[in-house]
Amino acid sequence: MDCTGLCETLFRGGLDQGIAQFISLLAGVLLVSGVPLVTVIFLIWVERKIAARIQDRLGPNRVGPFGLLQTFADLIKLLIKEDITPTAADRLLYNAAPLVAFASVVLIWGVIPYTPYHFGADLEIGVLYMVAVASLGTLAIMTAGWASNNKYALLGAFRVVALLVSYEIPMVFALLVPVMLAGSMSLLEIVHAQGGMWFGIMAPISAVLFFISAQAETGRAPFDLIEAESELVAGFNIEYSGMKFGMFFAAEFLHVFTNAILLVVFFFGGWYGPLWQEPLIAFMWLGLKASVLYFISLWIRNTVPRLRIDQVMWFNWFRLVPLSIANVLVIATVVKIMQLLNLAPRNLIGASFGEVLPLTLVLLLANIAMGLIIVGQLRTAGQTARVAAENRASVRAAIGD
Amino acid sequence: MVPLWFYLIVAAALFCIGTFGVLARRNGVAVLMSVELMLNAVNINLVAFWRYLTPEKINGMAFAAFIFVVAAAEAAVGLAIIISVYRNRRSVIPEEADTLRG
Amino acid sequence: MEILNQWAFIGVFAVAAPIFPALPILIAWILRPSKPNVLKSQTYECGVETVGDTWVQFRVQYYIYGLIFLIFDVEMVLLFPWAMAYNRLDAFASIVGVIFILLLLDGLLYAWNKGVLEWK
Amino acid sequence: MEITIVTVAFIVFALISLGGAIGVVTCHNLFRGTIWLMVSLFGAAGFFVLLSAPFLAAVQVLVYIGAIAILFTFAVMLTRSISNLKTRFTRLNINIAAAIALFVLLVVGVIGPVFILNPDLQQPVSSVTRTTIDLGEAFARGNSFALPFELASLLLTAAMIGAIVIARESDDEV
Repeated sequence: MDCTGLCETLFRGGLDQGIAQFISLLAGVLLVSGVPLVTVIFLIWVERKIAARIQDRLGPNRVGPFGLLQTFADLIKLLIKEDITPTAADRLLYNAAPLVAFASVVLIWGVIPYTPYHFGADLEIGVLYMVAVASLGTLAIMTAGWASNNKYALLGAFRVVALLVSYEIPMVFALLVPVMLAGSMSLLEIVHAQGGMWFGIMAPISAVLFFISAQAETGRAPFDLIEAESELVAGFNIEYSGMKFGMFFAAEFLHVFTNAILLVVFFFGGWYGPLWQEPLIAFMWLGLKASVLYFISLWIRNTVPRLRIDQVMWFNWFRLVPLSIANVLVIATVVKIMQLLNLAPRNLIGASFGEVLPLTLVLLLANIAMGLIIVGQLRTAGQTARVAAENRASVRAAIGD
Repeated sequence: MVPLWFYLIVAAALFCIGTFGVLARRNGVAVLMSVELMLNAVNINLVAFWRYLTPEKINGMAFAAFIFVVAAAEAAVGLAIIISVYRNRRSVIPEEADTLRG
Repeated sequence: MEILNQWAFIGVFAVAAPIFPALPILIAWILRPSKPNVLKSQTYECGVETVGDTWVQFRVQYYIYGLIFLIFDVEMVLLFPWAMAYNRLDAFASIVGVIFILLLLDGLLYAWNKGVLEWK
Repeated sequence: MEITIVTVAFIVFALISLGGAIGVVTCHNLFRGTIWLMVSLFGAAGFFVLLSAPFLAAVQVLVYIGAIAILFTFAVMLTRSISNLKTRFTRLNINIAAAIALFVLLVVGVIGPVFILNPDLQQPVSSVTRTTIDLGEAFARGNSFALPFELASLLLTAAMIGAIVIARESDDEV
């Protein structure tokens, strides 16, 4: 193993090389995981404040300036709450589930490139690592539901897991597109490949697909069946209380922001922006773009009503999955034709804006064509549903109901 | 790197535990889990041999990838059969699904 | 060895990650009151007493969703190396990929026609 | 033999995967068995990383822990096996003896003479030059693995249709 940076300093300072390596690794881990852990505390405040504004309320405003310290007050409250473990529960799995749920989200941050030089690990299979780690969260929910030994928890867990695995399909198909364009699964190289043009402009449909499935994966409205209080009491975490419940809660918040960051990394150019060369500014660009996407996610969450589970499932299997598959087929074909015509570079890493412009325009046109077809489809489906509802209403009116 | 036989011993142990599960467990689902263990032992062997003997070829990795496909297909169909048998006969014990025996 | 260095980071990270949530839970375990009683530790069903087993019979629909997801998952995973190498390859690679995906669509179409994907 | 970080990692993964496997075959409760299976397969994923095949490690976690585990838990719930099986094993002693005999046979008969006593076959012949991207190229080349690649898709589709046919309640029942 190589030994540079902090490790080298420690080694020169007289430490054993193995220990120096371990200490530098540990420092890296703490640094990388510090970002999400600090962020999540403020995200909760941001989310509550924005939700309040959208609903014409003030939101937290008592503890500290603008209620900024509200989250810490909540934290203290959660810490001194009594924590009930039902006698019927499987204690080991019951306690392990919140840990896995939170860890699975934190682990994603291990591969996120903050700047060209600052990242946890640059894995050859970064995209698959991220999907694999996120799928541990599904297992955690299943375990939580089962270990609680409660009918509602188990039923809620089943529904959530069925929903999560369904929406993972369009999500992963959407991720095939950046991998295909960049020719790499390393998140660092995917961002580097967007130096000429963001993938979100080349393939907007993939970005939208990823956004929608990410919204569903984190259980945000209109897909918030995970916490459908009115139907499932509370879902899979009904038996959890105190800090263990807090961990599920924090994991969900962090996951939303993680997905915003991933969306930026995959589709909106990561750290790229004007003046991106400076690491600090690069990091700010990443954070800024992710915050915008996070705000959009919150906006949708607080605006639309919850869907029924059959509608959610229908939307996934009959609209999103076929669209994501068609999207991959169309983009693969267009890219290959452009490459054979020598209109597109074979390697996007280091390609300039001018070189990728023809490819971008053609891909964008193809995406717009696909988008128009989908919108037309949805329009017709909506009109049909509306006419059917009107007919039913007029029949009821004729009966004099 | 650890010597090759380290991997072979672990894979052999995993395979034998899986064999024991297939032979001894009465529940069909547990039998399928044991089969997955055996497939996994095979996969470890395959990748270890690829890494130690022919790392310049792609075959070892490709074969391991296809074993995943087979394992997935086996799990899907196997569990479907167990569910179907359970629905019709209210039993998950493979020995009791013997209608076809003369 | 450079590659293993990256994985060593992931390894340490994987060991450290569960500690972050474990820490507040441990602190809470020290700070919180603990006065369990029989009623409190019952299974919570909005105050109604629990009847029967938690293991109510589930519908086979869940299994079918899981099954279709498994098949799609494996196919997507096989498509990732193909997508990675895509820029290096000629038109034959596109045909291979398209046939692969179309075969997958066959299964989806079957599931559509049988109506197993509709939540009933 | 010197103790390196790879050796330590190997021992940890070996303990995880064998411990998980023993959990699978001995556990009374099948949901726990599924979790043990995942633990065991996670250990195997660690082996793949050590063997410079990170792609297979990711596939292992994604396919087994992300999908097959879910499928097993669904099947466990559907068959309610916890309540109707009091005895776990059949012919326990004979089967333990058979498994141990098989292990001894493998170690003494194959691994020992061929691999432990042969110093040529202990260390890799060269470092790895093939990576995930080469695997992708092999999948898409006609003279390489293109046909098996398509057959894999066919097999999966067949498995999906077959499993739906078997698992679905028949039409008149609904």
